[in-house]
Amino acid sequence: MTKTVAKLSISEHKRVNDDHFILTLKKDGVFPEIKPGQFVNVLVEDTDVFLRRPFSIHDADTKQQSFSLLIKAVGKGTKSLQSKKVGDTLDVLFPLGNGYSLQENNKVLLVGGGFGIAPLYYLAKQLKDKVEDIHLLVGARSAKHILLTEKFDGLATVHITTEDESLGEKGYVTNHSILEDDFDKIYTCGPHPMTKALALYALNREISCEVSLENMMACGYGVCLCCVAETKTHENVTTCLQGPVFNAKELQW
Amino acid sequence: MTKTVAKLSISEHKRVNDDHFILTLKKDGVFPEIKPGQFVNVLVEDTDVFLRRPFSIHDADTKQQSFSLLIKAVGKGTKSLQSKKVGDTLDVLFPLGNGYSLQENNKVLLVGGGFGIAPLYYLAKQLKDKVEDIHLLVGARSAKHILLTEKFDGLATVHITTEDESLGEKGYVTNHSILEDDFDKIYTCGPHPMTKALALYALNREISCEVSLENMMACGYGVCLCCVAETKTHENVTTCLQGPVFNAKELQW
Amino acid sequence: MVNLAINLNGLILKNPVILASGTAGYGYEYDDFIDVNQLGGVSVKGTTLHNRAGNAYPRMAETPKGMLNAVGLQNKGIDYFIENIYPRLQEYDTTMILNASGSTIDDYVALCEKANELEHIPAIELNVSCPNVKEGGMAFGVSCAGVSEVVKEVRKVYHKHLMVKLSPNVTDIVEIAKAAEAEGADSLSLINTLLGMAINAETQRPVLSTITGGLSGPAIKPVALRMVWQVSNAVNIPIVGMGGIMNTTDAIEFFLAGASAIQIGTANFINPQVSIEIINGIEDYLKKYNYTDIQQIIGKLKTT
Amino acid sequence: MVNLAINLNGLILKNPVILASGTAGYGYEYDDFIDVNQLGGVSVKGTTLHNRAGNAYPRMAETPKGMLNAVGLQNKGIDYFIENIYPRLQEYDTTMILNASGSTIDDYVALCEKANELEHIPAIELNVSCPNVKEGGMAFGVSCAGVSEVVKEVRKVYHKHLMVKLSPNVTDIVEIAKAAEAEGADSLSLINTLLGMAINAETQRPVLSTITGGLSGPAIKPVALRMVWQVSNAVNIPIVGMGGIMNTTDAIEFFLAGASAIQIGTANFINPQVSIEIINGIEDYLKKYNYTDIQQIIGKLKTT
Ligand SMILES: Cc1cc2nc3c(=O)[nH]c(=O)nc-3n(C[C@H](O)[C@H](O)[C@H](O)COP(=O)(O)OP(=O)(O)OC[C@H]3O[C@@H](n4cnc5c(N)ncnc54)[C@H](O)[C@@H]3O)c2cc1C
Ligand SMILES: Cc1cc2nc3c(=O)[nH]c(=O)nc-3n(C[C@H](O)[C@H](O)[C@H](O)COP(=O)(O)OP(=O)(O)OC[C@H]3O[C@@H](n4cnc5c(N)ncnc54)[C@H](O)[C@@H]3O)c2cc1C
Ligand SMILES: Cc1cc2nc3c(=O)[nH]c(=O)nc-3n(C[C@H](O)[C@H](O)[C@H](O)COP(=O)(O)O)c2cc1C
Ligand SMILES: Cc1cc2nc3c(=O)[nH]c(=O)nc-3n(C[C@H](O)[C@H](O)[C@H](O)COP(=O)(O)O)c2cc1C
Ligand code: FES
Ligand code: FES
Repeated sequence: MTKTVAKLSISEHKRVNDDHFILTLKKDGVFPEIKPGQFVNVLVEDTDVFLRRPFSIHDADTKQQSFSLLIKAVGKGTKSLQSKKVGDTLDVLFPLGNGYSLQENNKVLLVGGGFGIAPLYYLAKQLKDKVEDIHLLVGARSAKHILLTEKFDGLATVHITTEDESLGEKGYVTNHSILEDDFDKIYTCGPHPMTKALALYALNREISCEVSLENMMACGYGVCLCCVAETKTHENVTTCLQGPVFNAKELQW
Repeated sequence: MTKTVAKLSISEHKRVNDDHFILTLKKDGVFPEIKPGQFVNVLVEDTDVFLRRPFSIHDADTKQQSFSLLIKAVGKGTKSLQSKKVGDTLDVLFPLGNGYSLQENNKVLLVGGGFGIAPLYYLAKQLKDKVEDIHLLVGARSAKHILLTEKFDGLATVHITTEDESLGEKGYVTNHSILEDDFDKIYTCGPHPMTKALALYALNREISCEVSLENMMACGYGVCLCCVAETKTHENVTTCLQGPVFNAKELQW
Repeated sequence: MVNLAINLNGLILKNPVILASGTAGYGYEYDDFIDVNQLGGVSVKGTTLHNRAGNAYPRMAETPKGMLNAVGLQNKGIDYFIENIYPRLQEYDTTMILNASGSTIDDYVALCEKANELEHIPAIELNVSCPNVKEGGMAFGVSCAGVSEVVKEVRKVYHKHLMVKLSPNVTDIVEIAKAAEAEGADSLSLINTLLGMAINAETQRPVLSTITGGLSGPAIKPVALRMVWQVSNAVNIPIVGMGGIMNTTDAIEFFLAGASAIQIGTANFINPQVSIEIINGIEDYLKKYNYTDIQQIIGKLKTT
Repeated sequence: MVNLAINLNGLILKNPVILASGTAGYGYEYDDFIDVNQLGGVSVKGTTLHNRAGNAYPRMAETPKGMLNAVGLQNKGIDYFIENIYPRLQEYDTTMILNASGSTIDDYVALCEKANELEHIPAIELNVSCPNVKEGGMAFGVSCAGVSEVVKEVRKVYHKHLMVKLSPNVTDIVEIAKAAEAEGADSLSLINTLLGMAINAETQRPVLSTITGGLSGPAIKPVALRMVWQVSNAVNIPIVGMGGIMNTTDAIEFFLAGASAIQIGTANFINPQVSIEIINGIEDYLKKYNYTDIQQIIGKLKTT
């Protein structure tokens, strides 16, 4: 897994809703192998942004030599990226991190919260041939915050929760009835409270569970030690190099 | 002379040559009176620029509610301005400084070096009705560095020096034969060595001479005291508020 | 309604936003841009006993998100100030603060004695921290003994609000702050500029005529916040925080860290209306989080 | 041809560009991005006598043109280093420097004794300036007495190149530098991070788990340049300059100010290839101005 830093041109810029968008980036020349769960670190050339900004790889296409990012405009850097145009170039460090493991399984559950759904699409595509029965569970405040579930048609059975019951079951992903099913594995990505609840649920049920973390990063390639997570053995491990995907049972929750 | 800070839209962006361009800015609503020799202070929203950048007013049109700047791309800020497009807006502080005095005279000489020609165009236009005989003297390394003299057709008799004799007389503006004429007044703007030589020449010949300085500025409106010039009486005066135009005999050269 | 007024150990400000000395001029330079009377206060240009021409040009260098200055306390002296500038200041309805500098204790004392007579100026900001002139007070400001001595002597002759402005160029700002408090300072303002330098790699020369100068602007905000936090946890007099405040969010950070009022310096050069925008922004912040008084957020950083 | 090699008081560097400790990892993390063997040197992650887990997350805050870190010297201790990391470092043809930290004099001494045996590591960078852990050495680094004591004791057991890394969080860095020189330091590196703080105005909490942290990046360059200039005018041992170097121009400024070599820290996070770009840029600069040796610009700032 060789990392590179490259200037990539934006080949597509797709609006998802007011504050979510998908950027597709193309790379000429050698194109590295990309695993689901890996991420990129993007340089944002804007007055008030200094460090790079990390984003999960949402999809990748080796033939097209391209990959895409699903981004939520939350602050200075992401808003600046939102205003980029097709043809603009971005300086990107990639692919970073370890990625999810891709075992053969009977029935797995993918759980995404917020932009945590980003890596799950590429993951579902890569699991397709290996897993019999893939389920996707996503939750949000209300129907209009549920993103991109239609992309999973033919890939996974989609389950939804909304806090206001405007779509799917009422409540949080952690209360959804699908969790009563027996899964061989859970893959998850999202805000800390959600991943934590799921990790504890999985540990409790003794289901193998891989969690992708979104810790704040400075370098993205393992040298600054800013992005650490604590393991069960009270060691601090880098989420950018040793993660972002961890086996839930290895971490201190 | 009320100063304002306003967001102005770029109504024209004209390339002069590889590194010179003219931006025309339009202001809606109240349009202040602008005197030749006054300048503006422009906010450049770029990663590596912090302070505003000052530019002389090259031309102004009260009816059109617009004015223009002649800018040389020398560094970060000016290069960023060069890449702006018609329709983009700039945050501008203006009009700043005192400006040249506009007396009636028989024969005056305007001398510009480098982008020091910028304020002389608007000056020539404003002097047109007041002065019988206006001469413009400009100098540069070679013919291709002589800018915009055609704009002065019908306003002033143009005299040129080039160091390589590719246009006009050979040498520097300070050697040009036109300086042997009798002038009632000299107006000048340009790099320090040139304005200094001219000021000394004028003082020597007892010709009234107004010099516009290009000192480095932080605020542009007289509060930081960073832009000072030294007077004959060893006082430090602000070039942004008490200048940028000074009577040559008041300064310490 | 939200209360923005601040009682700074007896000095009443209509709101906690003050223009910082050396970036405020005498206030009236801002008349074109803002209604100066809406400000909490104005700390006027650093004033000395005698006329000072200041340092030679160039006095300024741009740095990453900051600037260096080497003005060197250019001003015409306190007598000129009293005769020619003070009368104009009386027309304003905002708290005018005289920023006072000296090179000897006697100078400070003589200056402050005169300032004590100025009815419309209820406070001085004692600048013991100017890094740009040999006699700028930084010699006093970087040791406890120096600060103690100046504050003690000035306190004897100055009977109104005495704000002492601290230098960040020290190993331990807390001990300096305590020394000023012990000698009777009514409040502390911090930080003055960090000593820095800029070089032009093409000419191979320093950018400033004085080689080194004072660093201000957003670049220094993390250092300023840290010092405000440290000092506010160690003294009982109010603190006026500054250093790189560019917008409302920055201002709120200083209040949370323990500043009872703030000063806006370099940000004025980028936007001469920013002080008023910040006053409005503070009000909006307080409303948004359902506070009724600015006092409710001062020093309220949650650390547990 | 231009000579970029530097003799740093006996320590030979193939060029004057070193990756700064805490941003370099152990060098090999850069294999994907650059040819590490082209570097002048690598100052590896701060190492202590015993294993240290470091501070709790969050450890990082972005600031205007800079960042705060509060890593807290996370490392597995010198023995782990010798057994598991050192063997890999031997494969590189660049100058490997061990950044050494401690909380007591005994720790420093024990650590440096072990380091003395490492054939492929010709130098240690004695970190007496880490602001992020109570026992990070900054307690030593901010007083002359503290620095003298550590350097003196370490000097007894460490017989190779001893570089002492100075803290900028002091009133007078010159006196600290002189103390280190007097006790036998072979070179000085400066600056470590400035103590700073960041607050989240929405959560009203500090951004860092440790409240305060170390400020690095372009924001601190003016302070770093000033200190390098001051120290280089006061000592006779070579200086390794750092603090906010992002590009060739910044590097040249440090050489002019008196640094014989430089370290690249935070800039690596923005561009992991920047060190090599700077090495090439220095060569281009020297050629452009017709120099034949990097030595010809070191300390050559024109001030008259
Ligand atoms: C491994 C990884 C993968 C990620 N994948 C995605 C993705 O696929 N799509 C996506 O939209 N975002 C993703 N993020 C989060 C994304 O990096 C941040 O939203 C982004 O950096 C914010 O930048 P900004 O300049 O817009 O926000 P800022 O203006 O810097 O900050 C806005 C707010 O967001 C908070 N914030 C900033 N960075 C983070 C962070 N890393 N974690 C939590 N809060 C943060 C700040 O504290 C602040 O409150 C990922 C983060 C990591 C570490
Ligand atoms: C009153 C006034 C009027 C001006 N009028 C014009 C004008 O009409 N047209 C025009 O093109 N320029 C004009 N200038 C100069 C212009 O402001 C600078 O060229 C500009 O600020 C450079 O910005 P930058 O970010 O591109 O350069 P930077 O990247 O900041 O610097 C590039 C180089 O230019 C030097 N430099 C920067 N500012 C100045 C300055 N003010 N004087 C001298 N050297 C400087 C720097 O030291 C550096 O070597 C004027 C300046 C003043 C003070
Ligand atoms: C150009 C300039 C001149 C200054 N002059 C003074 C002064 O005369 N007296 C003083 O106490 N502080 C002076 N300062 C320091 C500021 O008041 C303030 O302490 C410092 O700039 C930090 O705040 P800022 O980052 O908001 O600018 C000056 C600052 C600048 C930029
Ligand atoms: C994340 C991080 C970790 C650091 N860890 C160390 C360390 O372990 N030992 C040390 O001496 N300096 C450490 N430093 C300080 C740097 O080596 C350097 O002195 C400082 O960052 C200034 O240089 P810069 O602005 O180029 O980053 C660290 C800096 C950063 C940003
Ligand atoms: S972000 Fe630097 S080690 Fe993970
Ligand atoms: S630029 Fe500030 S006083 Fe002239």
